[in-house]
Amino acid sequence: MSNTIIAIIIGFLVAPLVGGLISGLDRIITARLQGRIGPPVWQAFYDVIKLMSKESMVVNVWQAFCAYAYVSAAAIAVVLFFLKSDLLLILFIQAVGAVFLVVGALSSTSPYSQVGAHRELLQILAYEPLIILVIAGIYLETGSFKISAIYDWNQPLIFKLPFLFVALGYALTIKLRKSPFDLSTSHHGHQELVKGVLTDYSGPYLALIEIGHWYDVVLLLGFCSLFWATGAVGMLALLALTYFAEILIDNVTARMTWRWMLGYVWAMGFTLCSVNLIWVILG
Amino acid sequence: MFKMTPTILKNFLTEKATRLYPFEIREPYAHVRGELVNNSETCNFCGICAAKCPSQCIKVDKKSATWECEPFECVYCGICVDACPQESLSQKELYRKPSAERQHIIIKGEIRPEKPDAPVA
Amino acid sequence: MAEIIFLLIVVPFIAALGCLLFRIQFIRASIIIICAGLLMGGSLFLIPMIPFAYSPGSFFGVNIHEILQGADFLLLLIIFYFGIKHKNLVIQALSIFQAVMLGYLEFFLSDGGGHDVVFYCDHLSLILVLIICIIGSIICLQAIPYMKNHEAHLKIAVSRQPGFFFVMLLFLGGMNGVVLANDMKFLYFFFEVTTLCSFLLIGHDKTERATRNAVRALWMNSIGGAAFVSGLVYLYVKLGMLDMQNIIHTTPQAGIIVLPMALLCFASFTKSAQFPFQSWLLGAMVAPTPVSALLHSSTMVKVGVYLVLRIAPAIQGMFLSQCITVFGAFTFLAGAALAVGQSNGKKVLAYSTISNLGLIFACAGVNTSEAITAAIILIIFHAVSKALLFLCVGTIEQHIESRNIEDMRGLYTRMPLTALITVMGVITMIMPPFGLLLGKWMAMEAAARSFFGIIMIAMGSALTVMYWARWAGILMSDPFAGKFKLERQPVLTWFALISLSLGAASLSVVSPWIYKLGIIPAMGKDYLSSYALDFGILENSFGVFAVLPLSLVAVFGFLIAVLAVKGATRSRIVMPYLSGVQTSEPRVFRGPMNQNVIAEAGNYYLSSIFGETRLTAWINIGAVILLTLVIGGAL
Amino acid sequence: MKKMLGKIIASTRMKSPWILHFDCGSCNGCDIEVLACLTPVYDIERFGMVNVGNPMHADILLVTGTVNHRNKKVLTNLYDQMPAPKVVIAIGACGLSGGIFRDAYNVVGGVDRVIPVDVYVPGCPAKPEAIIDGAVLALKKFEVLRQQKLAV
Amino acid sequence: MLENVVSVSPDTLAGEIAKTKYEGFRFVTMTCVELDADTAEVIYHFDRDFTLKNFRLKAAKNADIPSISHIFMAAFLAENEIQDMFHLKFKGLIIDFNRTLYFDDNAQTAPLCRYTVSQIKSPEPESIQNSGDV
Amino acid sequence: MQEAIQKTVQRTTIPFGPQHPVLPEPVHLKITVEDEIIKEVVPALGFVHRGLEKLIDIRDFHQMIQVVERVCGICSMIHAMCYVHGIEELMKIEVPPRAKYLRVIWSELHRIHSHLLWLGLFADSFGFESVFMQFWRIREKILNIDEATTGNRIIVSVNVVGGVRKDLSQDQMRWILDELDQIEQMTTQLESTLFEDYTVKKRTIGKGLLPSRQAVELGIVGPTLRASGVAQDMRQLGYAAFKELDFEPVTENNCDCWARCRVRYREVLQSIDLIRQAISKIPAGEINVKVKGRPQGEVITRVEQPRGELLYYIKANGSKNLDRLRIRTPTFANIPALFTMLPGMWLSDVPVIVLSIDPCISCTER
Repeated sequence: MSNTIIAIIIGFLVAPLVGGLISGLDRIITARLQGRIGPPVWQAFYDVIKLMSKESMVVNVWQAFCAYAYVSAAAIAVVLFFLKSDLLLILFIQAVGAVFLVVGALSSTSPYSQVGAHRELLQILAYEPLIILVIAGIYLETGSFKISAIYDWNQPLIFKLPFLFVALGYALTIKLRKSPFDLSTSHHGHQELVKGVLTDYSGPYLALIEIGHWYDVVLLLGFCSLFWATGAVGMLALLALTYFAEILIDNVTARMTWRWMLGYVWAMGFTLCSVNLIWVILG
Repeated sequence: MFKMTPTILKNFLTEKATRLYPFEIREPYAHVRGELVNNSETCNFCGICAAKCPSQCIKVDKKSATWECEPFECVYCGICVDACPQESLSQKELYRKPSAERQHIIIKGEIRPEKPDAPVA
Repeated sequence: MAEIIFLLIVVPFIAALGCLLFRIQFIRASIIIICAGLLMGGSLFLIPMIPFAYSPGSFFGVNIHEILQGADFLLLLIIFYFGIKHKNLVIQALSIFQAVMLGYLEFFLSDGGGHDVVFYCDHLSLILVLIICIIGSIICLQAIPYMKNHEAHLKIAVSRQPGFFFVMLLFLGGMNGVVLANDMKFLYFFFEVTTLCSFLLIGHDKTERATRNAVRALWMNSIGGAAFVSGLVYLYVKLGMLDMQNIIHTTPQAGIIVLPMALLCFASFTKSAQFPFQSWLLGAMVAPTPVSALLHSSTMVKVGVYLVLRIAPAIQGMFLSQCITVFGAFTFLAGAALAVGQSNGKKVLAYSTISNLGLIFACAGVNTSEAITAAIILIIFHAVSKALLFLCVGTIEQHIESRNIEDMRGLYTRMPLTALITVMGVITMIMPPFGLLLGKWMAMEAAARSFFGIIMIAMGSALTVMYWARWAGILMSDPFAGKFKLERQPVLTWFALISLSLGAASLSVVSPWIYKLGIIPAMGKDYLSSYALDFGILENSFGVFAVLPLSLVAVFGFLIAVLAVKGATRSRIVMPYLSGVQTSEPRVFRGPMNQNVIAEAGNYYLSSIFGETRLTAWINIGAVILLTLVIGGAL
Repeated sequence: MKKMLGKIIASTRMKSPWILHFDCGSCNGCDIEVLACLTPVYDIERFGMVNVGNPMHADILLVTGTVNHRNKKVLTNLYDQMPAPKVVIAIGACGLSGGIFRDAYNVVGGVDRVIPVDVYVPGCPAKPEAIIDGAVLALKKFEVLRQQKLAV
Repeated sequence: MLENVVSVSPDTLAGEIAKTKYEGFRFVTMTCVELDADTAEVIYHFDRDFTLKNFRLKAAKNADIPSISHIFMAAFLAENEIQDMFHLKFKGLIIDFNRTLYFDDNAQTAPLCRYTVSQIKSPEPESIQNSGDV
Repeated sequence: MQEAIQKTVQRTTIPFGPQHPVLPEPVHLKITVEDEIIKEVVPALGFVHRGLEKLIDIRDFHQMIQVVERVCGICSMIHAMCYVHGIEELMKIEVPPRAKYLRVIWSELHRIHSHLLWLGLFADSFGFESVFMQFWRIREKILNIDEATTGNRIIVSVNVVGGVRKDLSQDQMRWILDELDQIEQMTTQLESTLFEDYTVKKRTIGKGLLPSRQAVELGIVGPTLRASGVAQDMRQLGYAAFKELDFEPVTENNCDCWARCRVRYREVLQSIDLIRQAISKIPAGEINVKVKGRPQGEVITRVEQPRGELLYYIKANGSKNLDRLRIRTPTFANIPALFTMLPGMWLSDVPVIVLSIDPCISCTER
């Protein structure tokens, strides 16, 4: 029981802090890659606290509902992850957040957030099947959807599921809103959709969404960590490498269009998944 | 797909291009056209600067010996400095500092006896 | 026993006749309400009785089997008549074929019947009966105000409602017959009754389009009927009996029953409008919305999956079963893909129904304990949620005179409660901890070992999210300050909408106990119960779904979000971002030539990818190939 | 407690001012200097400043250029869409007064003819250094606004 | 100085321009100069191999000028601009902004006319007091 | 109830600008899209219109130099140069040769700075932030040169009627050459990214096609025209000292955004080369001549701006103030191209295609 409570606390409170820190590091490393100095490490927290203290301003009060629903779903998903629950269930709960983000964006009549919402849906369309297949692959290998069982598996999954890890990388890039997939909204506001789904959120509600994004980052890195669950050092190294690769890809690619994204991610992702799944089923 | 990688990795590993501006201020280049100043000692209020100024931000009243300038209208072209026969006008090498209020510069000099050979615009 | 069967099957027939005879609105409404009450009560009374088998010898002194024979041929005659009336050769040919096969079965093979148990009710039947009686009744109640409006709108002088409700109630009886029948000849009769009811209801409006679609539904379902009766003949020839329970549980040799089972599956596919027979269900959307809700989403199309679930234990481990998985998963994906390309609300619902039925078929094909559980859960919750959504669309349609999703933009400001209930319905379709998602979760975990199955289910699931989320989103798409006026609706409409939405939500919370009390017995001795139930958490060896805790968290989160909305009503309302050229009207910006332009926003229907005309042909080809695989695998 | 919270908020506000840049009829000279602030050599992200490009997210409105009859309304629209507390920085001679164009027929004048301006950054065009100075001055304005709010 | 100047009248304009297009000239731009209270002069500039060819059209201000935008699509912007600035009217303009290319309702019309008085449609709104004096 | 008419393709109307982060300049495009495919584009101008052609009434022809410099801050020097060429032609002033060379140097520096700026913004328009940062980093070197040699980073104010205001010393020229070497090295480093990178090629190749015949018919000018394979560069007219320098107009035949990017990239290198030539050939002597009298008559001058052909029509009547000043900027000529390039493209291509003509709305509207 005490373990459960600790896990809930970690998931609920520590995860966003870690997520915020990762965003801060992300911004610094991006700046360094561009020859700049970049913001302080704690910048993400400054931003969120500032947004929290701003005037509450909405286009449609329904946005408030959606922002809260998004952040709660993201938080619950992370808490469940720390409770070592069912992977597929966690994915579905995470999807609730994604859907509420879309619904919230659709509730504004601005074409920017409307188009952003539809692109976000297309992104969900691109990454969700991949994550499901990755989870299915993990199940085929370990015989369980439960994280507790997966963490107890005797060897790093990445040796058996390398292609699925790459496929998860696509999902990660889309979900972290990194170039070339920062279609629905982008971290820097130089996009044809201004801020896409986030266009009409402001102040505290934007802060909530940012916190929800931190939870998402932690959750996705958690998914990656499953691939090297045998040792803390290996896991951290894998996560650091993966995240650095994400930042690198963000900085060496142009933003693409959703048509390309659907085609590319489905073609590449499904091929990679199929190859790996067949390998696991036969092997 | 990763053609940019060498460049950004080089950026990552070498020194940053950033000037730490408010903390380290770079030495300005010579003859940079910055803030316009008028030396009330040497100004003879001839009004050439006012006549030449493309932005027409300078007003000179010869009779009362006032030289007025709207610094927020000045475009820092330096025409007045070039034209000033007394070399009374000059430009600092730094820009005028931002301010929270509107500014208006009035320089009052002594009313001098008019010289017969003073250039008039 | 007999009373219950009488109540469930015969009373609706009598009430139906009553509707036809008494042409006064008030009396008709009373009859419907009383019948609905009786059905709901009767279905609840059924709960403590099961399982039971019952074989009435006679009905008011006449041998029940003779009645059946007579009714069977009468039915086929009626169908043949409609075939002639609408000059449709396929219907004529199929009805003659069925009559010949039936005649062969009745007069040459069998000796008049009476050896098999006629009615058998176990938990699976019970679940279906509950769905039919409760949801069906609610829909019939909602139909009373709906049809009144409907006829007022169409400006029909002589009311056609008696005929309408006659068929509706008749259908309820027929449906109960299907799920309760054990003797497959009875099953076949009720199966055909539902076909005929569906035909009559689709063509109810008597427009050219309605007639055309009704005829299409009839001939497609007749194919199913023909397959069904062929299966019966084959079974009888090989086994000499038509007792469902017997056939399933005392399978002599697997090889013998594969073909008839495949034929029954084929019949199921047509009934459940799986590809390539989806077009009749889409055409059926011309019918008044209660019809779509009752027949074409929550009950009749469930007959197909019910049948396959019934025979699932018999085909466990067969190649046929695997084929059904792939076929079902394919339908799930294809239906979802086509739904993405639709802007017509009812068509989206229709494709979504097809898609979900496909998922249930896939589960039945996977045929493990988890999969069957998933299938039953999906049947229950799909019936509730989909009926709710159909009724919502019907209500909205009568209000805004369009069933196009685009026209529902910002419906919240016009019909706040209906819009909220619709959003609620959508949320129960796609989000945890609601039942459908629970079912989908189980389905995915069960299907994870089927390579093609999981890939198609994964893609279909993402597509499903896409078309639902955008619909829910645009209902709220209008700036408003939080104050609204409740729209006016008839009491029965509110009753139907609110009871269904509350039902969808609250049933989900108790789904672990539904599982324990209803589904485990329904799976019977053929499957081991898989999930352990602990604190409302469903857990098995490889997965866990914390239904009750998550529901509590969801309720808590909902309360917080509602409070947030209350808080947000105090914030400053601004115009949406329109690049700085917005005007005081929320959707209008000042465009070129100093003119005000409406910033329209359209959903993405991706017609270049998911367009109906573009995809249907390919999907049909794929489905035909897979169907050939199903039947060919059986041979 | 409340005081401490206020201090935290004040300090984060100083550390994360998001800017919205609106080119209100400038000759592009000041515009590109504003953009240059974002680039490696000046890198105002050091102070947490990012160009968010959306009034709903912004704290500081950077206006370059003269106000004319057509974009006057746009400017007020954008200003209205910003959540409080907000400050406005007018940049360049045109933004301050209309600059060299102030006598032209379609020019209304400086930004302060339409919306209240908190900081004036002179220059034609204003140098990035001056813009950074202006932003620093604007941050002080946030503190003033907070004090005012407390006083009320 | 201006070379290759051909004078045209509103009647011969379209023919000349079409001929010029046929000869392979590129449309450069149009310039309008106000001559006096009643007449303005529109100069059409064309270019071929770095040589300019100019057509001068003297037009009465109150009469419509035939548009050449159906011959050279690119001319529509210049014609719209002249409509705005000189209050002339081009007939047959393919995309007609109707004198709203540059100006809002409350702005001055025909500002580049010296001889005819330009009017202001609505009075200037009161300017907001500066609040930057904290 | 009748079956609602099936509308599977829905229109979305997007107000693009005047405030838009990708298009920093205030131009408004009303874009109608269906499933993100553009169906219709209608522009609205006038957000930057100041009416500076009218300022001739209250500023004399000398002061107008500073005014026309501020038509556009990015290519200010070239505007002023075009204007003073016109005045000099009217007043029949022969500019000293050194001044001509200095004008070439500064105008080419401006071209490099404008093109580098554009290359950065262009990369930003398809979301390639690090390329944007890199180009703007390079561009700072040019601004340093400007600041050190003329006293201002962007609006250099070096032109006067009869010559230039500032001179370059030998040391400065050597320093400029050093800096140019670095700029060249840093720019060529990015060549493979801009033209061979898969993602960039996906976003630029085949976007905004403008076949050469259509381009000429629409009167397109500058790099946009040259990217359609037409070798037309106003510098071939030989104004300033260009007739003594050796260069060929840069052309590309792809007719799309990729080609436009390529033309501008190669022009950066070309301009670096031109500056080197100018510095090696620059004669000693005066940098300006005294001007007396007032202009009279009509003149058209054309120079090549970074964005294309710039045309000044000046009509003077012998008084202090000019009679009519007409500025036809390259963007004004290039805007009609958008009408043919945008429809049929995707919404995400809007910034790429709009930027590909290097729009300078401030120029267009004056």
